[in-house]
This record gives sequence, structure tokens and C-alpha cells, in this order.
Amino acid sequence: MTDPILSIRNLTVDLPRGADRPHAVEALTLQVQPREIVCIVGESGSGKSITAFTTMGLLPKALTPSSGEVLFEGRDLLTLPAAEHAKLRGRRMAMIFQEPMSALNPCYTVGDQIEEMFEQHTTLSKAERRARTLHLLDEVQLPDPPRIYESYPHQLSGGQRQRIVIAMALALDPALLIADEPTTALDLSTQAQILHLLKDLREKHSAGILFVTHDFDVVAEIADRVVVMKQGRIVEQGPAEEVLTRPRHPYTRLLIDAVPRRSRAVGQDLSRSPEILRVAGLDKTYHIRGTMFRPARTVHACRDIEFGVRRGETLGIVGESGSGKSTLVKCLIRLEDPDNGAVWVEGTNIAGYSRRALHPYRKDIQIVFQDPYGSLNPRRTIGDQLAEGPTNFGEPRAKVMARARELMRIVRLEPEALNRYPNQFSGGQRQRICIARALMVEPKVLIADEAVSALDVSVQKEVLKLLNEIRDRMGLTVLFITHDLRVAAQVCDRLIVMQKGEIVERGTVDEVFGTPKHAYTQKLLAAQPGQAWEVPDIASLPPARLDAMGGLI
Amino acid sequence: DQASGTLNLAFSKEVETADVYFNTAREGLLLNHAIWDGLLYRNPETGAYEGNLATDWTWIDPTTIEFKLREGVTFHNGEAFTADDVVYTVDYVTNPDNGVKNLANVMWMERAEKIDDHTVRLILKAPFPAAEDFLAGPVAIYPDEYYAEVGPQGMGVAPIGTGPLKVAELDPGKHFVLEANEAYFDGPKGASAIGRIDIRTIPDVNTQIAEFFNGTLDFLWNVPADQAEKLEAMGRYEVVNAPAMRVGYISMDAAGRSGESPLTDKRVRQAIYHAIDRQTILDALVKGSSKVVDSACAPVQTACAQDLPSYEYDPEKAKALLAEAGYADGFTIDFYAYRDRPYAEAMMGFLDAVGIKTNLNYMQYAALREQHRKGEVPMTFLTWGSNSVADASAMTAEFFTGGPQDDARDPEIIDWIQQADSTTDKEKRAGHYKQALTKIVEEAYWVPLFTYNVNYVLGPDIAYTPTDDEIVRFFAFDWK
Amino acid sequence: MLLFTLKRFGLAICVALTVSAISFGLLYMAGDPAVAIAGENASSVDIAAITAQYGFDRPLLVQYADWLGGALTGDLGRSWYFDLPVTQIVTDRLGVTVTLGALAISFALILAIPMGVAAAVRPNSLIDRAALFLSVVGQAIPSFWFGLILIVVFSIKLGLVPASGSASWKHFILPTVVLGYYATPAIMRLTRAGMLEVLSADYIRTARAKGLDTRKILFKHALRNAIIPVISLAAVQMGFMLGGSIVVESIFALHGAGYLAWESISRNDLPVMQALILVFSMFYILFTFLADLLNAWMDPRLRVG
Amino acid sequence: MTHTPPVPPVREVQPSPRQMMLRRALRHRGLLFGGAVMLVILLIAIFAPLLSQHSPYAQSLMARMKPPVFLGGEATHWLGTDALGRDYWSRLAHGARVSLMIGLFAATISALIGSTLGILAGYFGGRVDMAVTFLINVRLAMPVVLVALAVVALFGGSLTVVVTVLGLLLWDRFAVVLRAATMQVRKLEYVAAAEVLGASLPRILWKDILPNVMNHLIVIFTLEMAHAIILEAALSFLGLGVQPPTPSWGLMISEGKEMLLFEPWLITIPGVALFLLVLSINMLGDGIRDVTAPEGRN
Ligand SMILES: Nc1ncnc2c1ncn2[C@@H]1O[C@H](COP(=O)(O)OP(=O)(O)OP(=O)(O)O)[C@@H](O)[C@H]1O
Ligand SMILES: Nc1ncnc2c1ncn2[C@@H]1O[C@H](COP(=O)(O)OP(=O)(O)OP(=O)(O)O)[C@@H](O)[C@H]1O
Ligand SMILES: [Mg+2]
Ligand SMILES: [Mg+2]
Ligand code: NI
Repeated sequence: MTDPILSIRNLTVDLPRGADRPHAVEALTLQVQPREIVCIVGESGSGKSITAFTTMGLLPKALTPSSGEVLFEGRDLLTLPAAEHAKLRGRRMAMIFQEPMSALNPCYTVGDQIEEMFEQHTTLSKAERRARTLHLLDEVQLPDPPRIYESYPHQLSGGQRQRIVIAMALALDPALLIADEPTTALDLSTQAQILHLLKDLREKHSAGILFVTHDFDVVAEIADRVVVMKQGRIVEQGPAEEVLTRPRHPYTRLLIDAVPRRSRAVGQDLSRSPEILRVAGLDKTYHIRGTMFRPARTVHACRDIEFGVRRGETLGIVGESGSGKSTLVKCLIRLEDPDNGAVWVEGTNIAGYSRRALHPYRKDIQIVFQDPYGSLNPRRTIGDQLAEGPTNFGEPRAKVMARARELMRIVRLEPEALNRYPNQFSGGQRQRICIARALMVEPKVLIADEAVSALDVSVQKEVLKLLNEIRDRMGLTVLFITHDLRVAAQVCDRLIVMQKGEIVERGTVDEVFGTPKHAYTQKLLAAQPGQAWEVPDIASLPPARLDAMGGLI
Repeated sequence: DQASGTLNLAFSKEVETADVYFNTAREGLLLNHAIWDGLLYRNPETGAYEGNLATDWTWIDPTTIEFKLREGVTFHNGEAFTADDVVYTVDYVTNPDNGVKNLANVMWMERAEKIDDHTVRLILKAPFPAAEDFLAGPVAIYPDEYYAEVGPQGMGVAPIGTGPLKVAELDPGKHFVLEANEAYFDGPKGASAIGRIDIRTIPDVNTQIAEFFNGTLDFLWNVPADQAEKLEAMGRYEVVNAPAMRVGYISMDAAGRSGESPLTDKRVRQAIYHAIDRQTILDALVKGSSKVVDSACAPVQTACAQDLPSYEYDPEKAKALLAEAGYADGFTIDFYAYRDRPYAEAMMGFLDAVGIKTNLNYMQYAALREQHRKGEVPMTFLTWGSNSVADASAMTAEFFTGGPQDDARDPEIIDWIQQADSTTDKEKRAGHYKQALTKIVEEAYWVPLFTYNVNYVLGPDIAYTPTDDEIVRFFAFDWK
Repeated sequence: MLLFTLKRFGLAICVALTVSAISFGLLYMAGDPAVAIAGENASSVDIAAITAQYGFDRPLLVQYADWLGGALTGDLGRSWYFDLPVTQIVTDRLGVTVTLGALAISFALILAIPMGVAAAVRPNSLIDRAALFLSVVGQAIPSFWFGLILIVVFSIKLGLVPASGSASWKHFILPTVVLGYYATPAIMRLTRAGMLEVLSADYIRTARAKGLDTRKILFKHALRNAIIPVISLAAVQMGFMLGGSIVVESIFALHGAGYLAWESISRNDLPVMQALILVFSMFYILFTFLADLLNAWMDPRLRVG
Repeated sequence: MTHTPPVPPVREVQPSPRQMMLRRALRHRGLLFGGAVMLVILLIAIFAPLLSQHSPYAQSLMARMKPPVFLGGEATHWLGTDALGRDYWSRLAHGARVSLMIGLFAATISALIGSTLGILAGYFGGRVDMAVTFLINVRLAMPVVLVALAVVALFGGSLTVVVTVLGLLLWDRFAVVLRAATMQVRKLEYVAAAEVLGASLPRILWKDILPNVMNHLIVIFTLEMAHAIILEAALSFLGLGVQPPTPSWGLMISEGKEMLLFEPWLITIPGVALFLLVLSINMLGDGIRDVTAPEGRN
């Protein structure tokens, strides 16, 4: 083995007093070799980013490394003066961040921002800098480099911006590249391209890459080695193949077990059950008023949408960001008024109803939103918010509260929680509360708009399970909106695929995933990372053995 | 100051225009005396009228005066002063189409007739005893050719007169620089001893005093009594107090123009008269050479009788009168004022003590006068400065002849004053005035309060003797 | 861009028209202007003549239309008090006020921005606390009181600067401080808040990851973004300052538009007041418009692509 | 996987929003200082008649401008007397009422106007928003001091007129801030959820929007209250504020200003009082802003 580029030994980073645990990262040891991609996985808050920031010398002031060492090219970064560390940044080590939309300064052209690297670290002339920049733009496969060079960040798409950041990182051939969830904010096809790019670049630039992610599919796609973190500690590390197919630590197993399977045990036969919801010819166009400096434009968010759902069925709606999924459901629950078309709920067309006429039908369709933090009013108790629906439909308070208590049990929360405020719950718990709130009015159709996208896999699994249970128990009909094909495959009976406001493909899960007809669907499926990885059946693995500290024996 | 040879002065308000016929401000009157001359001049020490642009004058009959004009006088622009200038000026200002602002100052003149180059006759509309005073005051003589050419606006920004001082620089409303008129004739005013006078506008008294301390102002006037006392106590400055023609008074709506009001009852008005301790207000706030008066005019004015009945300060008697009138528990009334807020507040304090509650409406003069004219003001504290015209008619005629500001509307008084103003017999005139003034007190139509005074503060190197007509004679200053 | 400019311009006109209509209505509602024109010592005879001469007996709407027609051609009528064209008086006085406003806003910016930046770079440090203290105290000090104190200390006691007038640049020092200090807290707070927000933005992290030196990060990357809202605020403040310089001008005897406004109120000189309200609102609109343009220039996201 | 996951316990560590606010409040020095000063002034205002043995209106023309005790005055008038011989302490104490009242009422009027406009604009957007934005622009384009002066000059300066004028002129910040805040809240999904659950418009505005923009409202309220108090003082300074003999601090400064160069304490005493009041209100506002920063995302 060659010398590692980066060698972190026994690193501990303290959290400020009053945090929920004393250390952000504790006794962490890992190494990155040249041309190696090391993935750090773990749930939110496990300390992945902190590890990356410590190495880069970008830790927030509140956090301090208290012990250990971070050896980079033979020097301990923790004892290096800040100015020396700054000189390494960009030149010998570079970093790519999660949010491409905000990682670039909106005020300067991207060419200017890449050139800054040369300006800061080299003595190249203006012309040379420009030439090198254009070359880089070409290398990260951006079309028409001279044009891109002159562009401002806001004129580029997310994927393009991420490439700019990558170009910037690679400008001076750093020995170490740290990527903190660089593809999480991108859609599938862009993600695939970026991952591909990174793999290529590792070869060309012979850099070691430390790749932070929470997505096991991504790990399976690119990792050479995997480090699994939990609560600031490494619980398991090893070659990718080993960790992914034969995880040893219970926590790793829990995580991998939570990864949705690409298929679902076939549910009951629904072809006989009656159609409960039918949508036909639904159109919605947004006219975006020209703001101060931008001309007006129109967006066809939904075009001629047509589908039906049977009682007890789960219909998945998939598609990339901006394809019109949310707009469609907003029209169904009449948060938006469709321009055209009909929405039949058990035979009543509510599409044209006025606010008042609609009122009694409101409770037929309920919705659970994506953002677990934004969907509960922080100033009202949980009980008050659960009671909102039935109260609006005139039910007596006592009955409502009894039902609320019961629903709390169903979503596995203590009834006492009714007296508390949303900030006292975690994200997953909040999603359960939202589900309970939707169920308070006994809806016929429940819409879940990316209801689990913001959750960690293990929590996601719990919530999905809960949803499944409730559906089966109450005979609910569910519209399940997601961009995660794995999730869709696992929970849905039938799928529709949307692109640019139109339905481009529909059918059962097996039909759509097995024999996609539309080019868009095919592309979407092909872009999924880690397809080669067969998620292991955890139950069949030998039991894990841990020492007293929770480490592996 | 003396070192720079420039006398620095400050106006506390902006003067709209330097054309004296088109402004009504006190500051305008001061400029008038400095830049122009009248036909006559009133000697501030003796009160006698002396020839100024005229050397001699005779009453041909009660409505005609003949003037012998001074020879060899030139205007600042070199134009010679002749009878034509007098005729032109009188004709111009008496023509209503020209919109002169202070009509009362000129409307008593009918026209002027040129006899020869240096003799002119002034024809009055009716006998007008105060004519000499007006001719010595507001009626300035303009150069006919120049005025015909530039009109009021030109005169406003580039004034030309015969006076002891001429305008060197003028920034309308903000800044005046006057220079001594080297060619000034040997008249009663005398030439200016100071070569250059710089007048700025500084509205805030504190700022004025600050500048005075810094030596960037040489002279202050209209300094409030308290500050004047303090300045005097500092021992470095000479403070001179001089009486003013201005009289303060409370006017009450005896005629009931503002609707149902306790003030229509004579006993209530008398109670108010009794209730206010004018002497104390005077001693504590007004100070200086002011005097309590019972006349509806200033003692210095001709025909302003002073041996009138009076009401001593007696709150008990006031209460008794109120009780008699049916207001044993007092009443509440709107009280208007536009200047000297502390005086008004002091009066309100005294009224409060006898049970009369007052709501103060402190407003701009224009607004108050407007409301007063409409008869919507039950009780108001006003003052009147008579344009420094030293004749009782300058005040009584304005307020007791049935005009819109007449709150008494007493036909007897109206009659007496009109008779007085149409006779030139001084005895008879004085008699009628006394009758009117006495009845005003007896009926308590007004509560005449006190005369005003003016404080002048002189810088260390300034010599000047203030006069008692509120007119600062810029030409009479000298260095020590 | 052109279309937008036109639209903004149209909106500005509508705003100015509404403001002028409201103020016209308000001002003419109270009292007979003839008395105001006649002045303090005028007699009753004068007033009747004036009413007829100025046409105050016509309906209000007619008078407004008349005024508006004149205003559109730059003729704002004649001052009742000075009997000069209002346009002339106002333009004459505006110089001082605009100078004062420009000086004051420069003073405020020069004081507030460095302090705001310094405070944001080291939150909770001594300089941050000092800045906070200054801004809290600054908000609470009435400007008239502050102005008088400055005169007493710097003019009378120390004799460093003249107390009043506008003859030289020295005369502008105290008024600039008083008026500028008034705008400082708001600008400083916004700079600090903006810098704090920007400094925690992702692109600053990117810049740091690039190994840029601190100066470049602060001034090239952070300040440029943080300053954008400050520009808008400064424009608004500048607009307020012109209208709010009344107190300062009256204390320091600066014959600017603010002082003219105050005097015109006492003199009931409605044409001048009317014109001043119009001019001040136009200035406000102009400044905010310029700020928008400046922002568009500074922030490429606002430019047309 | 056969076991059912345990019922997750409620996170006991997290106190309710109200408790958290209280905790932060008790640690916020500015808020505590501002609150304390404000409380003192409030108490003085409430108990003014009990705290002074002289009437604020009782004149004594022969005992004018007596200095306060610390400048060698007598104990009967420990803050001295004014130019009409009225007890300065009594006027100051009663003046606290007037200043607070002006601040409170003017801010209330503008809060009503501004927040109604702002919330409606923010909630409905579109045409309503355009109309409100236009109104805000018109209001911002009007020079406040000038218009206030003109109106008070024309209509007389009773307390009612001053309060009304200030109230009608100071609503812009309410509208601007609440419009933005409402727009933000309106985008949040709990508003959509309430709508889907059949809540009526007033109910949504009242239960979901208002409580969540309340902190902005309170902060602006304090700012505008301070603003109104300072403006009234400025109007009084120019001689166009409330009417004497009402003991307003602004009026006291305006009356005392005459003697600035000779009896500076006359203007210093109400000046300091005004400064402290405005300072405490502002600190209170800043504190409230810090303390009520919406919790949620931890
Ligand atoms: N600036 C900070 N101040 C205080 N605590 C912090 C700060 N940044 C992170 N933490 C804490 O440090 C711990 C680790 O955070 P870190 O950002 O490394 O998590 P992560 O694994 O990257 O999670 P995610 O997947 O959400 O990005 C968390 O408990 C977090 O709350
Ligand atoms: N209120 C709105 N005004 C204008 N345009 C809108 C509005 N809401 C959505 N759009 C546009 O309509 C299109 C569809 O948006 P929609 O939110 O339905 O997409 P989505 O499929 O839900 O995406 P995501 O996966 O990101 O949630 C997008 O181009 C979006 O920009
Ligand atoms: Mg992270
Ligand atoms: Mg969506
Ligand atoms: Ni299990």
C-alpha cells in the first residue's frame, strides 16, 4: 500500500455546551489513499460534515477539535497555523458542497470565480488563467465553455453549477477532494452524470476522494471503501463490497435493511373495487408576472392529466423535480384552481365548486406534505391542530379529542403528546403527527406528497410501514408522490410517470419498471445509481457481535 | 464687528420681498426706514414730525397737504428725486389693481398732484388726522422711472431708494447686505456711520444667542425677557429695554357670533377681567418697560386716553360675578392664541383658579385670524402692533367699527369712532375716543392686558440708542 | 429593461399624483388662504381683494386641475408669501438641502458600513457591542436635542465650527453629523445583519474552501452581496432625510427646502408647501428608482438575461 | 424483521415554545434592562398623582425656574419649577402618561391599518398585493414630518389630532414587514393543511397567520411607538405638537429650549426622560425580536 493522502487519527471534535451530545465526532480514525473513493455514510447529524470540515479547516467557530490528529501529506492540520492551512485549501485539498444552487457567489461570473483559484495560488498571466479555466470547463463536460465562462450562476442549472464547483475544486490538481453530499440536491440523471464525472476525474487527476453521502445506492455506485458513522463514531468500515453485502454492525444492518426494495409483495387484487377518484382533462398553467427585471412567462405545470384510482389502491406519481406532481395534487385538493378538467370524487365533480360548495367535500381528500417542519404550526399545540379538521366540520370537542388520542396511538405516539408543541418532536414524529392530522377527518383519499423524502432511511422506513398499515387497516386510497423510484416500487400498486406536466407513462409497477416504453422513463431508470447492488437480506446474515463500547469485535 | 467694519445682524423670519408695499412684516418696516425715505420723519425722541424728503408742508384744507420737496436728492441708482416720483408712488400704491398688501397704510390717500418739480400736493379721500404719521412711516417714496421699469418684483430683489443705506447684495428671504449711501442728503435721519451691514435670517433664538456669543452677531433685538435678564447679568453686554406700541388683549365674543356662549353675559366678561392678575404676569413674564393698560390702544398713540375705569385683580369678586351670572361652578371654553404661549398659559392658570376651564387652541396667526373673522372664536388672546402708527385709530378702527374682527358690535362705539376719525378737531376727536374706550372697559368687551416691550442687546463694540417704536434704525448704529 | 423602466416611471407618476392630490386636498381644506396671503398686519379690506384676485372662490377640483396643469409644464404657481415663482424659490433652496442630504447620507454610510462589517465579522466582540450601543443610543437621541448640544459644545464652548448658516463647508459639519447620525443605526444594523447572513452563506464557505485570503472574502465576496439591501435602505433614508431635515435646518439656520417647508407652514404659503411635498416625494421616488438600478447593476440576478 | 418498533418517547428535553421564550428572555440583558426602565416609567405614569404633591398645572409666577435640588434648589420642588412656576417633577411624572399614551395610541392605530393591509396583501397576493404595495409607496413618498406639521398646523394640536395624524402616517413599516412575513408564512404547508382541513379564511388568518407573524408585529409596534414619541417631541419642538398646558415631554423640551443656554437643566431633564423611554422601548423591541425568533428547526 502507498502512503495515505489523508490520515485522520483518533479525532474528537467537541460540541458547544448544551448540545444533545458532548462530541460531534469522537475518536474517529480513517484514511484515504490516492485514487481511492472513501464514502462516509450515516444518518443526519452523525458527524459526516463535521469530519469533512475539520479536514478543510472550515469548522464553525462554535466547534473545536479537542484531540487526535489529521495528517495530510505528512503535516498535522490541527496544529497548522490558520494561514498555512488556508494555503493548502484549494491548492492541495478541495471541497465540493451539497447545495449547488447557493455554492457560487451570485454577483460574479463563473469564469471569474474559477479564475480566482489561479489568481490566489499561482502567478499565471491573465490570458493563461483564462485558457486554463476554459480547459477546465471543457473537462467537466460543460457545453460551449466560452459562453459558460461569461455566465452568472443564476443562468445555469443545478447540475451545471455543480460542475462549476467541481471544476473549481480540480483547478490546481489537489491531492484530496472532499465531496459533501454533492449530488443530494440534484435529480437522478444529473446525479448519474456527476458521479460518472467524479469517477473519471479520480483517474485523470489521481486524487483521493472523501465522499460524504447518506444514500447507499450512491455508495454502491462509486465507493472503494465505506465508513459508517453513527452519533459521531465510526461503527464499521471496510471495502465497499464487504460492507454493502455483509454488514456486520447492527447499525449498518439497520440502515441497509431500511433501504427500500425495488419490488413489493403483491397486494390484494383491486380490479373489482370501485373507482373512487377520477381526474380527466386537467390543465393548469401558471402565468408568472414579469417581475421588476424579468419578462413574464407561462409554465404549463399540468397538461391534460387523466387517471383514475380505485378504492384501496396506492397510485404512485413519479417524475423529476418540476414535472408538475405537486401542482397536480394541489389541484385535487383545490389549493389551486385547475384551469380545465374534472375531478370526480365518488362521482361528484368538485373541480368547479366554489369555496363554499366545496367545504363538505374537503374532508374526502387529505394530504401529508414533504417538509416535516413547515407542515405544523409552531404556535399551536398538537392537540389543537389535530382537532382543527373535525372542529371545522362541526364535530363535538369531546368526541374529537377521543379520536385524536386514538390516532396518536395508531401513529405510535403517546396521547400526552397532544398537549405539546411541534418543536418538541423529531422530524419523523412530526410526519406521523401530520398523518394523524390528515386522518382525523376520515378521508377517502390520502395524498402523500414526498411525505418521506426529507427523512433518514431508517425513519423513512418506519413511516412507510405505518402508512402501509393504516392503508390496509382503514381501506384508504393513497396517492403517493415521490421522485425516489425505490420507494415508489416498494409501496405502490400502479404508477404514473410525469414529465413537463404531462403523463408520459402509466401501468403497474412491474410494467413500468420492467418494460418501460417511453424514452423518458427509460432514461430515468437508467440513471439510478447502484443498480448492480443487490440489497442483502439482513435476516439471513450471522448475528453481529459487539464489544462493550458498541464497537465490532 | 468693528474689526471687519461690518455690522452683523439677524432677522428671525424670512422677509418675503424687500418691496415694502408688498410685505407686512416688521422686518420689512425696518428695511423701509433704512433704504427709503418718507416725505416726513418722526423724531423718536420728541415725537415731533420733521421734514425728510419734504422740507416743508402745509395743510391747505382738511383733505389737501402741500409739500415743498428737498432739492438735490438722488436715488441710489442716480435718478434725481422730483415731484414726479411722489406722484408716481402715490398713484401706484393707491391703485387697487396693483394689489398693494397693506391697503390700510395707503388707502386714505386719493392722489397726488405735481405743482412744479419740487412742489406737490397730496389729496386725501377724507379728513385723516393720522396722515402725518403714515407719511413718516410706511409710505416710502419710490423712483418713478426705475419702478415703472422693474415693478414690485424687481424692487423686491434690487431695491432702490433714497435712504441712508443701499442694498449691496440680496438673497430673497435669506440674506441682505446693506452699504452706507455715500451721497445721502443731510436729512433728519443722518448718514450711516457704519459702512456695511450684513443681515442674515436665523430663526432660532438660541442659535442667535450662540452666534452673538461667538461674536458673529453684533446686535440682537426682540430677545425674550428671561434671556435678556441673563445676558445682562453676564455683564459683558448692554441690554436696553424699550417700550413697544404693541398691545396685548383678550377679545371676547360678546356679540355671540360663535353661538351660545357665557361671554354674552357682561358679568362673565367682568369676572374674567377681575380674574386675571395682569400685573403679576407683567412682573413675572413680560417685564421690562411694559405697563398694564385698560385702553384698547397704546398709550403712546395719539388720542389714546389712559384715565379709564379699571378692574382690579380680585378672584373672589370674579367668582361672585360668575355665580351671579349663573356659573357658580364655572364653565369650559375654547381659548385661542397665536404667540407668547407662556402668557396665554399664565392667563389660563388664573382663569382656572376662578373655575373657568380653558382649552387652548394655539395656532398660526393666519389660521386664527381666519377663524376669528368668521366669528368662530369665543375667546382669544391677541396682540396688535398698529404698524407703528402712533394714533389710536390704527387700533380701534380695526376692531370696533363693525368689521369682521369686531366681537363687540356695539353700535354706539362704532358711531363714536367713525365720528372721531372724520374730524380734524383734535379736542373733539379725543373726546369721542375717550367715550369709546371707556365703554369698551365698562362693558368689558376686551380685557386689555399690557403694552409690549422690546429688548435690545448690544455687542461690546456697538453704540446705538433704541427707540420706543419697535423700529431698529440700522443707519443710527455706530462703533464705540 | 426599457419596458420595466417605463412601468416604474408610470408607477412613480401615479404615486406622485396621488401624493399631490392628497396633500392638495388636505391643505386647501383648512381655512381661507386669502388671510394667509395678506399677512399678519393686513386689514380686512385687503383680504376681500385677494380672494377675488387669486380665484379662491372657484371649486377645489378646478383649482387642483389648474395647479396640475401648471405643474406638468414646470410651473408650480407663485408663492403667496414671496410673490415669486414657486419653481424659482424651491430650486433656489433645494441646493442646500440636497447638499446636506448627500453629506449626511455619506457620513452615515462611512460611519455605519465599516462598523457594521466589523461587528458582523466579530460578533459579540467589543466592537460589536460598541456598534450595538451606538445604534441603540442613536435611535433614542432626539435630533433637535442632539443638534443643540453640538452647538453648545462645538460652537460656543470650543469655538471650532460656526453655529449656523451655510456660507462655507465648515457650516455643514454639525448639521451633517446630526442628520447623518439619525440614519446611522438603521444602516449599521442592516449591514451587520446582511454581513452575518452572507458570511454564513454557502458561497462564502466555497470561497474559504478555495483558500482565498480573508480580505478578499470579506470585501469581494461578502460585502458586495451584503451591500445590496443597504443601497435600498440608504435611498429610502436619503428620501426621508430631505423631508426630515426640517428640524436640523431650523436649528442651524440653513436656508434649505426643509426650513422653507416649515416656514411655509407657518405662513400658510400653500403653493410652496404643495410644491415641496411634491418635490420631496419625487425625490423619494427618484432615489428608490436609482437604488433599484444600482442594485440591478450590482446584482446580476436582477438583470435581464 | 418481526419486532415492532417501540413507541418513541416524546423528547422531554425540549420545552414548549413559551417556556423557551421565557428562558431566553431571562438571559437577555437588553430586554431585561429595557423592560426594567419601561416598567419604572410605566409605574411613574400610573401613579403620577400619588408620586407628586403638586399639581402639574398649578402655576406660581413668582417662583419661576427654580433649579432642581442637585443644582442647589429646594426640596419642595426637587426637580425645580418651569417658566410658569409649575413643579417640574409633577409635570415629568404626568408627562410620562402623555408620552406613553401618544406612543401607544399612535402605534395602535398604525398597527391596525398597517397589519391589516400587510396581512391581506401577503395572504392574497395578486391584485390585493398590488393595491397595497401602491398604497405603501404613496405613504412612503409622503414626507412624514412635513405632512404631520402641516396637518397639525391646520387642524390645531390637540392630543387627538396628534395621535391620529401620527397613527395615520406611521403604518408603512407594519405593512411592509407583515406583508413579507405573511407571504413567508403563507407558503408554509401548515396553512395549506388548515385550508384542506376546511378552515375558514378568518380562522386561518387568526389561528395560523397572526400568531406566527405576531413577533414581527410586536417588534414593529415597539419601534413605531418609540418613533411616534420622538416625532411628537419633534412636532412640539417646532411648536406644533400637543397643546399646553398638557405636560408632554416634547412640550417640556420645547418650552425649556428657550432657556437652553442659561438654564440647561430645563431641557436636560425631559430630554433624558425621553431618551430613556425611547431607549427602553427600543431595547425591549430588540429583545423581543431576539427572544421570539421563531423556533422550529432547532
Ligand atoms: N455550527 C454548529 N453548532 C453547533 N452544533 C453543530 C454545528 N454544526 C453541526 N452541529 C452538530 O454537530 C453534529 C454533527 O453534524 P454534521 O453536520 O456533521 O451532521 P451530518 O452527518 O453531516 O448530517 P447531515 O446528513 O444532515 O448533513 C450534529 O449533532 C449537529 O447538530
Ligand atoms: N405558484 C406557482 N407559480 C408559478 N409557477 C409555479 C407555481 N407552482 C409551481 N410552479 C411551476 O410549475 C412547475 C411544476 O411545479 P411542481 O411544484 O408541480 O413540480 P413537482 O413535480 O412537484 O417538483 P418537485 O419534485 O420539485 O416538488 C414548475 O416549473 C414550477 O416552477
Ligand atoms: Mg452534512
Ligand atoms: Mg413537489
Ligand atoms: Ni428488526
